[in-house]
Amino acid sequence: MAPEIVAVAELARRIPDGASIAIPPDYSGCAMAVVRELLRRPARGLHLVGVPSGGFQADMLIGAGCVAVMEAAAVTLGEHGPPGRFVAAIREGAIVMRDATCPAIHAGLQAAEKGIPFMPLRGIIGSDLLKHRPDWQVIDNPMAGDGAADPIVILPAIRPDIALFHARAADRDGNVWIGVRRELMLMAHAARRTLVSVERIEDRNFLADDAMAAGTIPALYVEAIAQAPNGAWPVGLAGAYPPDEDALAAYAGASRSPEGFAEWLAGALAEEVR
Amino acid sequence: MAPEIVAVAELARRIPDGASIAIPPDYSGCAMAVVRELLRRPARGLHLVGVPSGGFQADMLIGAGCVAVMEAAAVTLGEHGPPGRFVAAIREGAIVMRDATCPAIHAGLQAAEKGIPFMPLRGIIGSDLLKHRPDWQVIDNPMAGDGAADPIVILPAIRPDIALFHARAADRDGNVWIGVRRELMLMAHAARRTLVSVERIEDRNFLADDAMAAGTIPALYVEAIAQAPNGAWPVGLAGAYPPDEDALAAYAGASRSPEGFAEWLAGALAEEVR
Amino acid sequence: MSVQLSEIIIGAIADMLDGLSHVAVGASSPMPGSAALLAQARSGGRMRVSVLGSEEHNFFTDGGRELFDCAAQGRIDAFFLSGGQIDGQGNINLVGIGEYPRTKVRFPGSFGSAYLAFLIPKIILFREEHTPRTLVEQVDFISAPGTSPPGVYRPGGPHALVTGRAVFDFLREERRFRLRSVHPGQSVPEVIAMTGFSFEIPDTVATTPAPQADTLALLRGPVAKAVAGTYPAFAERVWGVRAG
Amino acid sequence: MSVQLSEIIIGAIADMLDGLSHVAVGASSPMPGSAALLAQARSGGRMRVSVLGSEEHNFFTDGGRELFDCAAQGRIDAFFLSGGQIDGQGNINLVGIGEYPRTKVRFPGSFGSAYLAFLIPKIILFREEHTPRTLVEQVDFISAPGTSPPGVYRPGGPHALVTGRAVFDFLREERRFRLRSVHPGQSVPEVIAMTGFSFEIPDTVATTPAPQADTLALLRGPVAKAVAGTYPAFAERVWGVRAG
Repeated sequence: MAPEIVAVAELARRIPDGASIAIPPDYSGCAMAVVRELLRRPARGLHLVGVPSGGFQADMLIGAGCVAVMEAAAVTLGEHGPPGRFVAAIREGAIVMRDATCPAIHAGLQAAEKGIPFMPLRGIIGSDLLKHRPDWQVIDNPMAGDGAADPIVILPAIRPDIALFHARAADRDGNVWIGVRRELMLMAHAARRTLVSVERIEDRNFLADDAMAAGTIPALYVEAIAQAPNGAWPVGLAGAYPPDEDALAAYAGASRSPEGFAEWLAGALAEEVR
Repeated sequence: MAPEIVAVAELARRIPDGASIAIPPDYSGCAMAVVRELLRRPARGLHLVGVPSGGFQADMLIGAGCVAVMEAAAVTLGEHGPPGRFVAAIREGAIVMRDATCPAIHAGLQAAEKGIPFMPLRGIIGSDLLKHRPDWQVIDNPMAGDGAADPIVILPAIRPDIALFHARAADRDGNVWIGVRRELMLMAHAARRTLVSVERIEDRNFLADDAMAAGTIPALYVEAIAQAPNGAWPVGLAGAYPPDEDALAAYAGASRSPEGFAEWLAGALAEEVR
Repeated sequence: MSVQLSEIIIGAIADMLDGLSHVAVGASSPMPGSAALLAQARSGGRMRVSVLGSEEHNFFTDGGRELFDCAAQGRIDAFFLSGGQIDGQGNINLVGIGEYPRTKVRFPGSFGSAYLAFLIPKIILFREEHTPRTLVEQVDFISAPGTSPPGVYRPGGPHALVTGRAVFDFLREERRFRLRSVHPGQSVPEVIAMTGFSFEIPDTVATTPAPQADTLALLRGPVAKAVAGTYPAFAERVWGVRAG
Repeated sequence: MSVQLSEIIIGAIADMLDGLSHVAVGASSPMPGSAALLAQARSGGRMRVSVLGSEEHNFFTDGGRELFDCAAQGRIDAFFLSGGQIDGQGNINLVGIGEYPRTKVRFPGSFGSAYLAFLIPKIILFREEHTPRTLVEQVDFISAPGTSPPGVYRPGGPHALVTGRAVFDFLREERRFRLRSVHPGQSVPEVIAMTGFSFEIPDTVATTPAPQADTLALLRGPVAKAVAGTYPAFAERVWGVRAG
């Protein structure tokens, strides 16, 4: 069954409150138009998994009270300074933060991709991250030679309910081209359901084209696609359009106070309706 | 440091006797011209790792006495019937066969790619493969809930000395385009050294091209490249030229007796010199 | 044109696939492949069929591991396995006959069987040759076991065995086969004689039915054409059809 | 044009990188990035520099995980880490100040530090702000520990700490820093006063040297241009150079 082509609002409707959602960092293809629909609803109780970090979309969703749990190696607005709503939510204890390290997020998703319950990973031992992640364990490497102890961390599989991202193009069969952004493919493999917004839908089949196929997520993994031109605005989409630095700076400034955020949110939702 | 561009014979010289070598199956890009140089030497004591199976090149190398250990999920000449030299070597105990299953080979390489000592994998328990692979273990899943026993296989990392394959093209900076043949990328990541023959070297940079980059192994992983037009003959190269079924049938027939193989080998090496 | 045995077998397999979302087939399995393409045609596009090694019906872009990862994710509903030997407990042997490792007869190897037989819900065992040589009491080497003890993670396993003579259901609880039907021209005693393992025999054993007229039309029309794209020699032999 | 402090710092870092095969840098690290590009220019093309997030100097094609896998494979020789706090045992804190999780001050998070600090042989800690606020006796949260007990797999770890005032070597055995040099205009007592942790002070402490004339020419010429491609604001501020 080919993925359904739906409206942006419908893509957002398919994300139930309480869902765990894998989202990419700002540079990798963020479904910002869909996120605005989640802000409008507003969604509640989401468990965001930053792959491996959260950016503007995470801060916005946190600000609008959509997020119960944030799992990521970092939450950052990059050059634009502290993510105000995230920082406030941490200070107020309004969200549960599950701090991780980038490769642990990737490894957990890879475990889900392979259908294995856990993945071993080097490093991490002695980091306070481990103290605060009761779901991470240290075991003795069963394959260590000559009985020497070799402690190693094992991480549980991360199987998000939903992978949500924005890509340059889908084809008529629902295959999605992501180029070198393989973390999006990992997300699609690991998640139960994958919802994608795209700049455009092309009337061809990417898998029939040698060069395109290499950077394509097969339709098999994709539940629904919405066409959303400029759908990654304001964070930008590599190879298509740059970040809108003015809009990002405006958001970052607004995020530093509840009032500023409320005003930004009202404006953002009003704009979308136009 | 960019990969060196060398002759086919030099690529073969860089493979020392006794090396473990990851090789692709017949349909994925086999460096047959390099293999003929190994037959000519002849190489000795090689440990071949079929990713995940061995085909014509494996049978040829076994026939010429180059192989000490064959690790693979299968050795097959496909439609062309039994691999004569492999079957004879098994019967005579001339090689050590380390039987595996396809996903175990991939998982072992992924463990090497991630620098972890082992990878868990579902399935396999109760297969006789496990009896004959003392390097594979069954442990209790440390993350099983409510103390329920959950046995799971763990496989040691497979880190080959060398990954050897043939691809459509390299660029002037030594990046190698493999398209959807991602197992070649996994081999290059997992192996200590990667040696590649290619149909052609293009005067551009694949990483600068969005579509090409997605299917490209960065030069970082590649030690040396040899230009070898038609270098996958006779097994063929997807997207470039088909298998030479006559030559394959002739080999398969010859492989079924020592005399037949010796005659085939003499002919193959003589041809190469022309 | 009278109904051919191949068509009956293809129809029997296709009936097992109706309603599934994703069926995967090995490249060198023309009858299972034809059955999958037939079931797909009957599904009105709702079924996805992946033919490994085919250019046209291969949707994978993450290398050799993707089929296996995809199976572990629960995204493949049915797959086909064969065996140099298949025994009465549903164990299959793809390695060799005689004492391992220096087997007298060596088969290619276990491929993905030791994994896929655990993870794909509906494993259909297919072996055209139905003799005491292929269907044995006990395999010499277990590539993939038919069943697993409780506690072993195993969402999948054998569902049926289809041969050139008959169709068996696999009973996971009882760890044995039950004869479902014999193909036209075969008798139950003949099947018993040609089977090296014992199996359950119900009071009445049907004859494997010929496909319905509409299915047959579909099979000989668009499906045969699709089959020719992936299995040209087979399509030409059975239907005289060449890839268009 | 007189030598700028930035150039001295860049030169000091570049000296630590000479002879390496592959140096990786985060996208938001203009001084370490400039140092890596300078060392690359001096290497005559033998050094590879990966700048994460850069289009031009990013050689990865396997998604977000590749940097980490590549490090674990032993293919990255040096990397830079910073910290909201860095303590005298080489621990870094990228998470926050105050009691976790409801820290008074929250930094973005640990990113890859808890991993890369273990696996990359030469970790250079870089923090321009050198005050008792950033260089502390003990970090409030250990994102990555400076050292590990014997038996913990750890081919990598901190090698040096470079700040806006000084260069320290990290002594892994002693688990502490040793002052190597102070930048022009800084004194040892001043550095002691501005450092929240105790450290080893050798009998003579050099002044961090200005780059040699040929290095400086390289830095202000082709390297500045390359820097401008990845760190435009920085290149313009330090050298008035715009990306070509």
